[in-house]
Amino acid sequence: MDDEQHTNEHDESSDTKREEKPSERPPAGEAVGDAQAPAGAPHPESAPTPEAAREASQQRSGRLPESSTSPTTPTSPPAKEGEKQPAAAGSARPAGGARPAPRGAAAPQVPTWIDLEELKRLLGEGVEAVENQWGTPVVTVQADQLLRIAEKLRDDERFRFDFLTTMTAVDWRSYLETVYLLQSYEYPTHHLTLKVSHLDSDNPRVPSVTGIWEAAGWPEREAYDLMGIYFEGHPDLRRLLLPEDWEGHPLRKAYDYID
Amino acid sequence: MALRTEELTFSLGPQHPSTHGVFRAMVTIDGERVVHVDPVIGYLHRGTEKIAEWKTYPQIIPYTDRMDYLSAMLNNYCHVGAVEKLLGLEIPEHAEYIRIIVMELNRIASHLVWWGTFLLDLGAMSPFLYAFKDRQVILDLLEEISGARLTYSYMRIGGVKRDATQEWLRRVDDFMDEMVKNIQGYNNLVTGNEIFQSRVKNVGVYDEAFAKRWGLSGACLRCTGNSYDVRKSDPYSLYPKFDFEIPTRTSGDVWARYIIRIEEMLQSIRIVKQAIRNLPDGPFMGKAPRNIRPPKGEVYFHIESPRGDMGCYIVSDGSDHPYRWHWRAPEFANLAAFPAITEGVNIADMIAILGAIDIVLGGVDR
Amino acid sequence: MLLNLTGLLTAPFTWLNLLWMFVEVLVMLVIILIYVMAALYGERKILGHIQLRPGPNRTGPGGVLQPVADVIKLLFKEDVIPAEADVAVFKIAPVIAFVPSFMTFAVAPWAPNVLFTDLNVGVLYFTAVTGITTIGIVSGGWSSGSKYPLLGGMRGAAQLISYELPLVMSILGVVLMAGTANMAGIVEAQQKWWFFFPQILGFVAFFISVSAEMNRTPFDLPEGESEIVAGYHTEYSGFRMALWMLGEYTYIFADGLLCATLFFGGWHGPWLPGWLWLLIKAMIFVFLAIWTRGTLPRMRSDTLMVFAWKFLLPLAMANLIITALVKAAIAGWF
Amino acid sequence: MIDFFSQPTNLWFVVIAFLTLIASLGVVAGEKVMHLALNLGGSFAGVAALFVLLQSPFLAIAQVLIYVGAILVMILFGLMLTGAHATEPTGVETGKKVTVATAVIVLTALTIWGVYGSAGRWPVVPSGLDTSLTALGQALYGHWGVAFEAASTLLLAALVGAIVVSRREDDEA
Repeated sequence: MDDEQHTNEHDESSDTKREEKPSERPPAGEAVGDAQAPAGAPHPESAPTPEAAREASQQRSGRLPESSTSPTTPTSPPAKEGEKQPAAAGSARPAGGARPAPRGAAAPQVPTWIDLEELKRLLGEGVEAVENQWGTPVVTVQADQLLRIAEKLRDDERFRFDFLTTMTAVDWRSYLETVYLLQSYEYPTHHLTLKVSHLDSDNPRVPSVTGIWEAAGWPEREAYDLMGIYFEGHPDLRRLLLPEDWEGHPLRKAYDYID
Repeated sequence: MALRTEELTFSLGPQHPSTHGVFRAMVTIDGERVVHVDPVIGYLHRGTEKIAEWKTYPQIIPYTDRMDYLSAMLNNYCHVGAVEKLLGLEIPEHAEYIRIIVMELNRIASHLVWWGTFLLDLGAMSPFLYAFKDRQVILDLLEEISGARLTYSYMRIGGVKRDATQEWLRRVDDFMDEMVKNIQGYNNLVTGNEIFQSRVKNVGVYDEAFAKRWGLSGACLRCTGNSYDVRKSDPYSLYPKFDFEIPTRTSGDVWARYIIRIEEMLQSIRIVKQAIRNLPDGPFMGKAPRNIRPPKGEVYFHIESPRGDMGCYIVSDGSDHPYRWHWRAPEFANLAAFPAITEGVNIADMIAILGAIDIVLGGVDR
Repeated sequence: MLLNLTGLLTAPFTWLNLLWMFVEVLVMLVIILIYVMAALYGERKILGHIQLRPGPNRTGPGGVLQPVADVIKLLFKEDVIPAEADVAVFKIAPVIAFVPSFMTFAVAPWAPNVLFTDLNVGVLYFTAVTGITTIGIVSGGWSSGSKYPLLGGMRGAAQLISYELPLVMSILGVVLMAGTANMAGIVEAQQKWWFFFPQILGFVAFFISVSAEMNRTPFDLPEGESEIVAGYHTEYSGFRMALWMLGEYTYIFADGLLCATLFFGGWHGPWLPGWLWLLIKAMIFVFLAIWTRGTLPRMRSDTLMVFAWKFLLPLAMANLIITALVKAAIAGWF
Repeated sequence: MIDFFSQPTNLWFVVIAFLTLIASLGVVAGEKVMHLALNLGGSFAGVAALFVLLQSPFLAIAQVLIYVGAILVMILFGLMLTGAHATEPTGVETGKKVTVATAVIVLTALTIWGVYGSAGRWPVVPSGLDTSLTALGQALYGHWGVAFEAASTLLLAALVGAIVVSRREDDEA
């Protein structure tokens, strides 16, 4: 199954014809299952991803992002980074795909607009972690609960997060993470960062939030383009900034950008 | 009477007089009516977000200049402000006042370019040159203080690059008086014109719910009656100390966006004049560490750019360069709604709507 | 001096007469070429002053040689014909567009008895010939094998059809007042007062529709730069482009002559010779056309149509009816 | 025949008629619809020039104003709206071509027979007729008033009919 998905993925990255998109994508349930790993737990690198298949497609695409599961073959960019600052290198690349150590240790604790425990209670199940980052609550949720929580955040009287300022993704080397920066037109000082973490680097799939915020359309396309994340249910998932025949996803940390 | 006619698909841009750079749209038309628009962007994509991951925090400043090149000061501030928020730096009031002066000057310059090019889109040649004449004065002033006409790189983490002289402040003040008169002249030349009004009124209308769904900001949002402006709604810098208003309209058409931007220029002039009058003494550079290594964590800092809500999202891993650096360009979000606004309009209206969004492709593509 | 072209046509067919015809046409062509150069220079200078800039000032004293340089540049440019173009039509289209503009000068009354042809229905001839240009524009737009010119050609056709009617209607008011469609006869009928005053409604309709016929701002939709790049002549370059421009500027002159003849008393005026008066009046019209270009934005195609059919045409027709009624009343009175 | 060409008008007539015929041939024999339309314009203009030679400038101008300025432009406009079809060859079958050619030959023969065969039977309009606008107006609205109005009504009916027909097609689609 995974093998098949894998080939699909690379076919899709070069294929931009809109109408063929939805049918080619595997059912949502399978993909979300990968991302359902509990927070902090090692990334499911035990997922049966045959090395052979990856290498085969790597040769085909030429610039496939280095997988986190092959730490023995570091690519050149991280090596450069390491030379420049050995001290920071360790934290920049969390080992084994674990979430980086609790962040914000040195950061000033600005109070957020809502008590984090209460926020967790209000959002219900599916919340993996809640943090305070410079006064902004950062909520990490499970992929399969994303749509429910997003809708709640948009519609609930307490939140009214009807303004998706932007949506982006972060490559934590062993896994990917999508980040939704929320704001409210009604309470403009309220910010909230919604995250779906621990996405499989080889086949990252997240439900698209375009049905909740239409503003997500282009940012999701951008994240698909530059990070290679598949947004299930996106009406028009094509490359946005790069040419249609571009190979690879440049914002991945392991992207080999030397031509 | 609905006649059956053949649809025609053509490529508007990237080399087209009204796409302000390298925007391209695949437009399907039926006669003069736009059936479908598919924007194609990325011609100016330079991978700024990727580059930023390899640069130290101060090194990123010049790259922000080159994104939305019409509001480089504000881009500088957005990045610098985000880093300062990460570091928890205190900025001297004097520096913050000078920042506000240059940012508002830059906002006026940006709106002037918009005004000129928008009218060029509508087929009026002369306003473009009027606008650029006034903009040139502002660019000269900004060049004098920063050393560059467009790519200022004037902000520093902790302050600004150079202090403003009294003479410079006096000239800015004088020009602001002149600018008020010039804007009156613009209104006489264009705003009351019958043909102009017939081109912009009731064109590209959408309501507040639409604007919210698409995450619009700036004049594109305020034309629907919402008064969301980061300077007032989620204040940053020293804006709460200033007395200014956020112009809004409720008609939601191109005309509303036009009037709002004209009025915003006047409000910016007010801010600049207040800042010059109340400028406190003090250093122009705060106590910033020489080696900038923010603590681990992530921060989102947003400001009001001439085009809307501009934000910078930084994920720091504790090193001297960001682990991930993402830019929220307001024109990117505003442009995303373009196909939805233009469906079914006239070709000429489509151009007017595109012009009223106020896109800068350097910002859209990043 | 009666330069009568129809006279020459029916006169004995001799080589001398044939030579005379060519000489007359050649003289007129040279005059028009000189005018077009002056108009190009004038337009740039006037627009420059409107737009707070000097305009051309490098080539020759005050930049007067700029149009010469432009023409030379155009003539030496590579002649590009798009691969998709229909070559024959592409080549002939600018000619079809330009020749009628030149033909209009045949009926221009410069002074009593100084005109090429004393046509009985001179005014109608003028409007009829003008209509041929549309075919040039449409076929030029079509034959380029490109989409923007196609759109420009379509816009041109729609616009010219719409504005031809109010134009003719507004002219008919004048014809009715003068009791003749002869250009010289209309001028002579304005001995006492210009038709501008009694025909003010007609003049408004005439001026607007004639601006639309000229494809000038605010009616420059067929070449609306910000929308369809350069409209019907997007793909043209070099000499053929020069022909398009020549046609456009010649029309401004011709329409200026028509306007002066119909509404401003043609050659009538004190002190100066008649032909100079006509020239001055025509040049004021040319200046007005340039002025509007520097001031006004472009109209939208649908408002343009609505404006032509719902405002200008009724206005011109009302003017015609009022003129007819007043004339009948006066005729009955006396 | 010698004295036919001694008159300059006749020489012009031959030249213009020849050009008009070439243009008309182009209408029949051309490949692309757009070329046919342009050739049609040429033949219209040629006919207008013949009217000039016949000392009827008003008719010539009406010919240009209506046929070239209005009808032909409408045809071209329609061609452009239909887009691709204007660029493609018309592709008329040979059978139809033969039929049309036969009809044309028969009609031409009939016309020639009509003109020369009936010589002297019909009144010849005297030359030097008053072609001024006043005379024309009086003839149209006075003597021929009823016929003129009848023709107008017919044209109006045709116009309305055309719209009705095109609408019905539209509803079916």
